[in-house]
Amino acid sequence: MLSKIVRTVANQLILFILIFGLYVIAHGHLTPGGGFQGGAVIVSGVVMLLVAFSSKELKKSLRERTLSIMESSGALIFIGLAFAGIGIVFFYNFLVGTPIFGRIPATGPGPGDIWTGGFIPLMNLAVGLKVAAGLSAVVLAMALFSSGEEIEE
Amino acid sequence: MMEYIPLNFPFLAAALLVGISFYILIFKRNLIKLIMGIAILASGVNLFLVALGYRAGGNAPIYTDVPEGPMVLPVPQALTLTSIVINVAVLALMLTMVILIYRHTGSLDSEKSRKMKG
Amino acid sequence: MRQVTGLIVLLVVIAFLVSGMLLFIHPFGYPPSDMDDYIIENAQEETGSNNVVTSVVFDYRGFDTLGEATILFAAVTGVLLLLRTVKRREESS
Amino acid sequence: MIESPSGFWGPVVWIIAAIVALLIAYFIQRRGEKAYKKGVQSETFLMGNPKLSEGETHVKAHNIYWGFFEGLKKYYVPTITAHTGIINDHLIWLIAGIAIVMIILFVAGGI
Amino acid sequence: MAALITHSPILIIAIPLLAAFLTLPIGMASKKARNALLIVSLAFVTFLVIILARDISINGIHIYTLGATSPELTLPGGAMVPIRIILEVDAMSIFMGIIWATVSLAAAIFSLSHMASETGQNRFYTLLLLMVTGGFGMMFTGDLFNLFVFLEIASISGAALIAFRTRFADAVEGGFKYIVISAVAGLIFLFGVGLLYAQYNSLNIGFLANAMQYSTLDIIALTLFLVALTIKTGMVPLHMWYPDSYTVAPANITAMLVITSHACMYAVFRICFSLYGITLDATTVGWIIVIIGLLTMFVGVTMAVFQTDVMRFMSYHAISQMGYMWMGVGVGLAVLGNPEALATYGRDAISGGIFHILNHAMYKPLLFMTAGALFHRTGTRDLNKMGGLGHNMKFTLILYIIGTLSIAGIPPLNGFASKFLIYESVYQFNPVLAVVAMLVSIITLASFTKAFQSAFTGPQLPEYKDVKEVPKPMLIGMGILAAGIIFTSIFPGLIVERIVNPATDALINQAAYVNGIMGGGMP
Repeated sequence: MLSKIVRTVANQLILFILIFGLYVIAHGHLTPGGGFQGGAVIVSGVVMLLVAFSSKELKKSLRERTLSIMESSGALIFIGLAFAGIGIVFFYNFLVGTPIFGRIPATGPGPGDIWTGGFIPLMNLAVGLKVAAGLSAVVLAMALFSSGEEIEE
Repeated sequence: MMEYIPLNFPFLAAALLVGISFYILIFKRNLIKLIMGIAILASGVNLFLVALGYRAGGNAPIYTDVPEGPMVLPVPQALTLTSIVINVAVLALMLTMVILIYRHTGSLDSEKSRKMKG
Repeated sequence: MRQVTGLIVLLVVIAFLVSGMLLFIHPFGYPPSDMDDYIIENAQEETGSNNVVTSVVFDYRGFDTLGEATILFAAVTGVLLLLRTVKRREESS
Repeated sequence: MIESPSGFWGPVVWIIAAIVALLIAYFIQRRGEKAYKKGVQSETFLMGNPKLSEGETHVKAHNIYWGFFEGLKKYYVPTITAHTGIINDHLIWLIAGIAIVMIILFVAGGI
Repeated sequence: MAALITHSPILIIAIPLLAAFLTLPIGMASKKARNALLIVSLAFVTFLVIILARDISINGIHIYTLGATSPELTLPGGAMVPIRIILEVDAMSIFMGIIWATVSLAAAIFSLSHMASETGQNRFYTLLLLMVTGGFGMMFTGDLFNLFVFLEIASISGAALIAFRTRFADAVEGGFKYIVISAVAGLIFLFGVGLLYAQYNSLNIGFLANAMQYSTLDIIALTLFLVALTIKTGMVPLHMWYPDSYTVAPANITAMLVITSHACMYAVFRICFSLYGITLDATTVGWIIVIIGLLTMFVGVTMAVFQTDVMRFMSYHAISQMGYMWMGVGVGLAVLGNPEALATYGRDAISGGIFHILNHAMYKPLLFMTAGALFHRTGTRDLNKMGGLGHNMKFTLILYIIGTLSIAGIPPLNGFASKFLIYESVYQFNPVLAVVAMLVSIITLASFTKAFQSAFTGPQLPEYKDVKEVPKPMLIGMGILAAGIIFTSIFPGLIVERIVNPATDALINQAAYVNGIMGGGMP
């Protein structure tokens, strides 16, 4: 556990890191970025919390069981979206042309439109959830293990 | 358009990174250094992949407010992204195992921490 | 002995790789691009996404991404599996 | 039935042959000594020495084929020393393999 | 049913994946439901593999384009390049698929009671299912980068499973060696993929085979592929990590790891025959494979005689048996450019090598599982400490004898049938090779006799007086494989005719593989 200044700053900063991560995830189909990158940004916030507070402290609010379930559900959403197109072909982009995320942008350079991309934004969200939960579970588990704490099954 | 580069410097750099990592893999006995060597090998391969897709004077392949001009190839970038994530996963697992090896044997040296031979 | 052998094979491999990179590969910045040109031209229509890299990652090569997510899942599962607690292990064995 | 360039293989013939051989063996065994005494003849007899306990009569794994290893010492000692079990050595072999195969392929390809 | 067959390539890969993602949430709720999910999903996959195999034997190569508007659409919109990832399942792929489905089902049933006393079972089964996915992906994919991805899935889950018994220091060491070798081999493989992509701007095996010129960069890439994949199969002299890793894993995982190494072997065949094919300098590569195969055979078996750890002993035998396959297929590869020799003995040599894969994939997992059964009851892997176990473990004894006779090539068991094909055809290529192969077979029998003598025979040791027979699920798992061995022994002609020869022809016939993607664009 570090000094009070560090902890206070970390408390304030985590919000911005989370928002930035979510922005990167949500705009993955328009700007550089995507699920993996945004998830990694969020995990960097978790690592910051881990440094500022101790792993023991963090364990109270961030349980590994929850993280595991979050990760599994992210993976399930991803593979479920892939399965949803199996009426035609596995991984068929079935949302293009429908009201949800279905608009097709004009060919060539142009301003982005958030309601485009078919299932890509949804997959970005699923992957972001998965990466954030999974990598934070890894970091947390390593910190807990090296400090001799018990890790949940 | 950029000038033509006579030597393929990025490819050369990738090959040299691979060479450096091979040097580490052969000569460094410390397990953490070994893992660093694998990370450098991964960087070399990733640099090679991403350099394959560069087109002289190209823009990033994102249509949102892109200036006029050719675009660099998107597929190598996607491959690099995949490869980076794979390497993160592998490194996490390797580091975990090194932690456990250190717990069991009290040594990070690849010769002293080995139990099996022959 | 080990040092000398190691150095020799290292130099041979580096020599092959460097010569391959210098002499035989396409000039940097001018790659062959049949597949990628098709993707750059058609990505907006087919996937509706402005970011071509994302459309490659999640649509054209989406199966690779599923595999990649699976690898991450496997690694996380593996790490949590290997770092099971010492206490509970002793009880069972 | 498998056909090969210079022969064939059918397991059924072999199974029939094995059954015939077993029957012959059974008949020979039936013609044997009927006055076999269980208590006396199944005892371990070791040159008149006192009887060993049960665990000691079992030949341990590392004693089997001892002569084979003694005779082939010239082959076994360097081979076993080469299996160091150090991860770096495995990787040296990997990189050496790349070097050797590359040289062979380039020499054979005439480049 | 037609839709099921159309989608079966992807379902075979995706169903274990879905089950793996579901294992953790379900396993937290109920153990029984988790075990049922495991077995049901694997059994369903086996069913799908069988119906797909039937379809392939009737209709030929099965193509599945992921994400296109129809599964057969490989070249969309007038493009001359395949854009998307394509799964291409031919007779050789489905041959490997049948093996993998059977062995993984048997291993899963075996692990139900073998693992019953361990902690962390939810994650164990998750990783087991992921490994199944990785193996199927490697076998079915027609895309080089996708092959790399699935190779990594199989390696990572395999490494974590090898190190599963973290209470032993050597288990973690074996897992670490496996993951380091896999990571380095995977990255070298990826470098080779990059070299091919740089020249032809594609990742599809069929397209690359069509455009292949065997330039200097192609030769470098070929070297990287060969070495990276052969180290994963444990070819001498790149085998030294192999016994270390395979020894310490739980026996059911070792049984599955054997098949993942066969999958890497399959990838080598795919690269040599289908990717490089006619442009390949087949004689040189064939001879390299033959000579290293010979070395693999001999060093593997002589090292095995020396071992006293039962799992390590069997790992060295696994290495040694791989030599037969390399030799058979290597002889076929060496005469690939010579149609006359190929027809006389080359095709039979390849058939022998491939048939030996099938046999090895049945008896080696069976033997590893019997070793696991011994470990389950005695708690040790050291043959010096065992003895007299045949008195109490009668079924294990019988299964062990079946496996031993099969691996040593004693007629009429199936090991002999494939070795017979190899001897006969290799003898016509070069008699020395066949003689060494027979010698290795003799030493194999001798060393298995040693293990049999020290583990099962002899008087009952006092410390193992109340050892019991292993539980039923373990016996069922082993029994599936033993039944396969007996079936193959009695009907070798049927198996060779229906399964092995189509696989051989699929390997040799590069044009058919390319046509599957390019629709008749073969030069």
